[in-house]
Amino acid sequence: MATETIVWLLPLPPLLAFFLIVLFTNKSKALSHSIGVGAALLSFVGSMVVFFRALSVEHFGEGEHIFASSIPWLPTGDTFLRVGVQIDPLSAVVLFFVAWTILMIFLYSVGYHNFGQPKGDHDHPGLPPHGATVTDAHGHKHTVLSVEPMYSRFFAFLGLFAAGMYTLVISDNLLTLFVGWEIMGLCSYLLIGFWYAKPSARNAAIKAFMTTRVGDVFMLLGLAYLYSATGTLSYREIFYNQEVLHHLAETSSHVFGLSAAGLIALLLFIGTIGKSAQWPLHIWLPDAMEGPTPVSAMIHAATMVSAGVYMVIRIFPLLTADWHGHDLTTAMSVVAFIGTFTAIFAATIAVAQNDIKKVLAYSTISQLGFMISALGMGAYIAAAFHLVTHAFFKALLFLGSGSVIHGMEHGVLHTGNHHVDPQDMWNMGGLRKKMPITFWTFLIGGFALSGFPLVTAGFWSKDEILADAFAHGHWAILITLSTAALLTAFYTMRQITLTFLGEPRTKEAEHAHETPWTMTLPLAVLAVFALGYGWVGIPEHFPGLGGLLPNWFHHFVGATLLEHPEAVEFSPIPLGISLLVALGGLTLGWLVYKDVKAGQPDPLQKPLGVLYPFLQNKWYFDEFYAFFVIKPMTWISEEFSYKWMDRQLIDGILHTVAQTALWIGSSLRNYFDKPIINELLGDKLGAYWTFQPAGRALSKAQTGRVQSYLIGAVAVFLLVAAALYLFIF
Amino acid sequence: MIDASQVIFLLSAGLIVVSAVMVVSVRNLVHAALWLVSTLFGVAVVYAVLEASFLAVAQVVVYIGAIAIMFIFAVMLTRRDLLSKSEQTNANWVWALGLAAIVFVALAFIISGYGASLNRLPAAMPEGYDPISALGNALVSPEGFALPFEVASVLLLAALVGSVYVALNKAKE
Amino acid sequence: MDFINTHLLSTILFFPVFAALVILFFPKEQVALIRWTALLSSLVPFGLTVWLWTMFDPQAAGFQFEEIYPWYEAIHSSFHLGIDGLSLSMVLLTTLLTPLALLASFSVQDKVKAYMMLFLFLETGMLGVFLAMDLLIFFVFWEIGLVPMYFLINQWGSPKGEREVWSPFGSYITSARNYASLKFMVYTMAGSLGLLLAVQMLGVLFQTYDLATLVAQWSAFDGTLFGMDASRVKVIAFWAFTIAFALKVPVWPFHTWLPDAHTEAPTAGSMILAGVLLKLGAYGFLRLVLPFYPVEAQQYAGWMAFLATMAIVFGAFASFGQTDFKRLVAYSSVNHMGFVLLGIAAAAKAIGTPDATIALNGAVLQMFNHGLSAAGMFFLVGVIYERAHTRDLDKFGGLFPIIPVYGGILIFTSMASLGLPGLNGFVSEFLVVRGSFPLLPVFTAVSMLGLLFTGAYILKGIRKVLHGPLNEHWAHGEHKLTDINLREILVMAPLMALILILGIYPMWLLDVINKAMLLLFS
Amino acid sequence: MIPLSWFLYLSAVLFSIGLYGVLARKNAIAILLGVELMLNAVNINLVAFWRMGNLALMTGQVFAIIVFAVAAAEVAVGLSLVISVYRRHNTVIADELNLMKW
Repeated sequence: MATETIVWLLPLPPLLAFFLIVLFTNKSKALSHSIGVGAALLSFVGSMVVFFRALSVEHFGEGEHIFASSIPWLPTGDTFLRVGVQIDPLSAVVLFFVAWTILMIFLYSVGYHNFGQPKGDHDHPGLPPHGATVTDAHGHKHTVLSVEPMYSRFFAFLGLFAAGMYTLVISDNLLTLFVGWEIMGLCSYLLIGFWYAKPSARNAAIKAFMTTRVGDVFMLLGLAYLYSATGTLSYREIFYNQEVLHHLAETSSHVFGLSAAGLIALLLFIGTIGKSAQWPLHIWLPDAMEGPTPVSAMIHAATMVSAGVYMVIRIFPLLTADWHGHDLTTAMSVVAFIGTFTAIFAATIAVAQNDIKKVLAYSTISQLGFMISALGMGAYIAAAFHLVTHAFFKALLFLGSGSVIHGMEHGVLHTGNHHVDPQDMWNMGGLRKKMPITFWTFLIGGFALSGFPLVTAGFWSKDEILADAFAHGHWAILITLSTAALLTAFYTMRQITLTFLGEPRTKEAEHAHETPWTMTLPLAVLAVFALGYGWVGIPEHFPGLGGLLPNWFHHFVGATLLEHPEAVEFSPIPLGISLLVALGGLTLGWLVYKDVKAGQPDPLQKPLGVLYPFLQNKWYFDEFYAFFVIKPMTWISEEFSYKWMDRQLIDGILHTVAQTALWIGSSLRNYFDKPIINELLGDKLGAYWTFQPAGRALSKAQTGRVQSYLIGAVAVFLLVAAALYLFIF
Repeated sequence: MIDASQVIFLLSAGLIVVSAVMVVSVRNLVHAALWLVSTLFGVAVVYAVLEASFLAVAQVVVYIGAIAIMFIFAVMLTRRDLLSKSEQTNANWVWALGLAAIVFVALAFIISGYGASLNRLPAAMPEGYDPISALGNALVSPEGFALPFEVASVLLLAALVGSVYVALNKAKE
Repeated sequence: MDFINTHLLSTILFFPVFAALVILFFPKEQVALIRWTALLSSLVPFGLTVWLWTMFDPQAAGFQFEEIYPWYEAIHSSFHLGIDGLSLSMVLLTTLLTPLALLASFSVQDKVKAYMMLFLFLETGMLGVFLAMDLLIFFVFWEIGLVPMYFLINQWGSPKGEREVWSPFGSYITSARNYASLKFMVYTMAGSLGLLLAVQMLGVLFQTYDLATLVAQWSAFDGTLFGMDASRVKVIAFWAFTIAFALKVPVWPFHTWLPDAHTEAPTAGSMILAGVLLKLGAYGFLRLVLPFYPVEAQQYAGWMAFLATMAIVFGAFASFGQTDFKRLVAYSSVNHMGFVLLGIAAAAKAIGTPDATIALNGAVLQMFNHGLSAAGMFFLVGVIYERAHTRDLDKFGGLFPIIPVYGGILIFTSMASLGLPGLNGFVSEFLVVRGSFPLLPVFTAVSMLGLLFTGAYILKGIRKVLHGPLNEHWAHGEHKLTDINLREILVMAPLMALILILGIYPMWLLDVINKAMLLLFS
Repeated sequence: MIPLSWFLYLSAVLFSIGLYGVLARKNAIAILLGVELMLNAVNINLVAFWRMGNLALMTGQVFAIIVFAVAAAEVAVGLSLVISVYRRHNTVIADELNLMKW
């Protein structure tokens, strides 16, 4: 099959799986997950074929050396808007990690939703399963995990989500990228609100959708601007066309002194702020943890939030259109500022979270901030590299945390104490013995996130960002990101220590249990990538290791850009910083939390003082938005627009007109019609004196007999005929 | 000079007029209906005189055979009045007589007004001309009167259904 | 066959009336017979329209399948029918929605015969507007559609509703369906007054009502009239036309009849009202205002865009502020039709340019798309109203497990209404935004606020009905809700299929629209 | 050979007699009898004009036949009405059926 055909077909299996499951197989759990996983596998195989074919093409990414194909989609006057698919080096590497993580998440979901377990005793659709009571051979009753009541639906949604992500990756233009982007938005809404009967999940779903939609409408505006300025939305025709870019950079947008290119890039970037949960639109992502864990992994690591960064990487030529390699342009500074601030801001919040998934959520926000920051400084390769490695190790961490929670739920069902929150890290401890596979893989993921030197992928990618910041002299960014990296290592170690090390702090943790193979296998596979993927991007001048392996990632992805970016010169200073913050943070985390006993408060609480509740409450951003955005908007909707403007102002004017007319009418009636016309002219003159007597007299003619009428008729006829004869003919 | 056909015509005209007068004047309705039969027979003779043979036969078969008989049946079904020997004309009969007379005078006046042109005599039938087949063709050919003919048949059907419906004895009432 | 070939448009136009007359002779107890006759006979115009579609040549300029009969020769009006890509797509929408609305009306129990007959008359009224090529005929059909709709709302509207009529002189409570039907009637009639005057002026001036001739002569006209300069007269006539159509669209601030009428109308009435009747106004803009008054439209494009933006933004806000499900959907129509007008305003600003063509494509496609999704939404509201006898969002909650199929369909249709890419609404909204952004950047940017709130109210609807803890009231006993039944699914299925098809491959429709726009406005 | 005017006078006489019957008779059936007479008068005219005019034009005869059909229909409906009325009101006297009286 031609590679282009395969590329076209990539989103199809999961999409078909969605329709098949929704329409036909939703009653059968086994059939549904077979279709779902099978579809993911098909797309995975296709993606791998495409990826390895891409590797075998020489000078892949330069000029026409890509896989591309397009069709006309929308007629626009005399021209067509064409849409199509394209695989260039950037989309190839993204496709690679997307395919892997999606497949792993599909597989993981089978175990996570307790396939094969009995139906729950009191489970309802829309609520997480509560467990089922079974009687074993000896007559003892056990409470075990029960299967998710909406199991099939979950796979349908995952399928649609995967279809959206594949669409986004293979697009050759921003419009279909936006299509995939929004389909994922819908799926994230559906999946976060998967347990929709929980008010918290329901609200989180709406929050996610609406917050990202804020970004999306700006992005749509950006698309419209870009399209009207260039007449196309295709990557090739805009981002790989110096003339167009130059023209856009020269044109003023009349807004804040930005060039057209800068404004478009910023408008599109606002879409990313929403989608990748950057400050100030980050608020949805932590709440999105209400969804089942595979969803969190899917949305927060592998696909959706990555899509935001992917888009900025795509529009990088536009963002940097009027950049000459030295001082950052306004647009770039904005991007860099948002990214850097988000990185540190989210890291501080993560330090004070107790929920195992919330820590990861803030960590994701923070890591995405790293990438955005890198893009803002012009570090294209570093951002792309971190995007890929992060996707692997963050998916691993999320799935690992899901495994932990699953194990804890086992313990909760065993003790029957449902007040114990299986997600609270303070209820855990000592799980390394109970769940060894989960522990080791989580450890790998955590170390990758912290940037543990040399062996983990996270080290290489994060180091590259810091090196870029150093090389171009962005000191503020360098310091901030280093601090954020230190915090990252610290809270990661805090999480690992609290969860896995030490002694169990609750009975539930003692009875936790390792999860089935469908869950641990994905962990193991992702762990391999979390370690190994860094090796494809080792800088050439790195002492000792540099040059052993070629810096494949840099060469391959670098070919995506028109001007291949230069690798930054090696310097020991950022490397030293990297080592220091990673190892320092990890050590610190271990030291602070290694001896935490059950019931003991967070050791940080005392030294941080009032700062601790401030961090724990996420800098009070939710409250800020509730008061300054949601409340006024609700007021405008309910009171101003509807009650005041429509009901009172507009309808009031109408009713006033109507009542005035009524008043005029009733006055005429009461003071003219009734006394003069009706009574005087009508009743007296007309009716009483004239018509009534006449009527009475004439009524005698109404005999009711047919023949007398007939006689009258014949007589009149004769008269008329005679008259006609006499006077006319 | 009076030829044979004129004799026949005058005889039948006399029959028609006398019977018609009897139809509208006798008290017994059965008799009136029988006088109608006689009138219609006279008319059939007139048709024959006019060489409209099909109509003459149809007049006998349809009018006398069906319609007049139907009248007799109806008269017998409403028997109470059949037995009544009271006055059979209403209070306005003088007016009616006057009007009928005026109508006759007016018609006669109009007819006489045409004068000599009405003294025209019938032309002889052309050789080989068959008025019955001509009538048949006229009734069924699309250039002729097929559509009115069909409409008339629909009318008959409607009348049939309608009269059955109207006369139906609704047991529940 | 020959007859149908040469009289295709009049057959489509008058078949519903013919069917209504047949139904007139059915005994009124034979409810099933009446329903099925109405449904099957409304499928005939649909089938003929599909046939028409296959024979239609989008490349050809001018009108096709023209039919012309003498009608009112004394004032030079003739019964002139014709079709181009614009009217064809609207006719398709009308003939598609009417059978669905009739199928949706199978649950109507009261005065079925009159209901079905009115509905078929309504179809002819709407089709007449789209097919008329004579200004007077256009006006006649424009008014005809009003009467059946009035009775549908007044007689078959929700019987219990009450409406507070507020004015500075005091307020009182009245029957909601009377209020709504009267408001609908009076509003439209008020707009028609100016329209009628302007139409008469044109007819008297040029001794013809033929659209094509009038367009040519009127734009060339520059004498004096009524002692006024031609340009002045044109401005006045422009506003007469614009207000009449703006009332029907409806454009802020003339929109307040819409939530009342939509809310009180019977389900199928709302479907047609939102699906087709609103399009009459937008169609009037495209067929009459832009060709007749290109200069004036350009001059006042900013104002039109302002009103459109207000409709988009405040429609969305007001929709979000509702607790009545149907009213929420009704306000969403204001919001969506605002995009149609925004596209038209943008096109008016720079008629003939590629941007304008894109905006017009978007506007027409949005008309079609809104017809599908709004009809679907109203129907779904009707489905749940028939079961629960309430539309109060606060009384629902967590119904998804009880009515899963309904829930899925509701989410799907809501997403179409929200403009989710991959479904139809997105394509048209994108085209409108794309077309109007370069011409009216500020208004387009502000209208994005409306787009944002579109999401808010759609999600509010889903949240209040389907999600959240289950309201046990609906789960057991006599109030137990039943899931959507087969007939209702059959109503939704064609709509959903078209929503999906138009979202993924809009070319088949957009191509016809695009060519029509190019031929009309360049 | 009979001139046209004879038929016309005969028809006029018959028509007038029929008219008198319709106007004067009390019994509804008798009224219908009068109507029959009038119809026959008309038919005589039609046939006579056919005979005196162009023989190839069959309009006169065809008309007469259609009058036959109309007469049959009229009698059928009329008599059924009479019977129906008789059942309800137990009378066929036209004067007594004056429900329409003011």
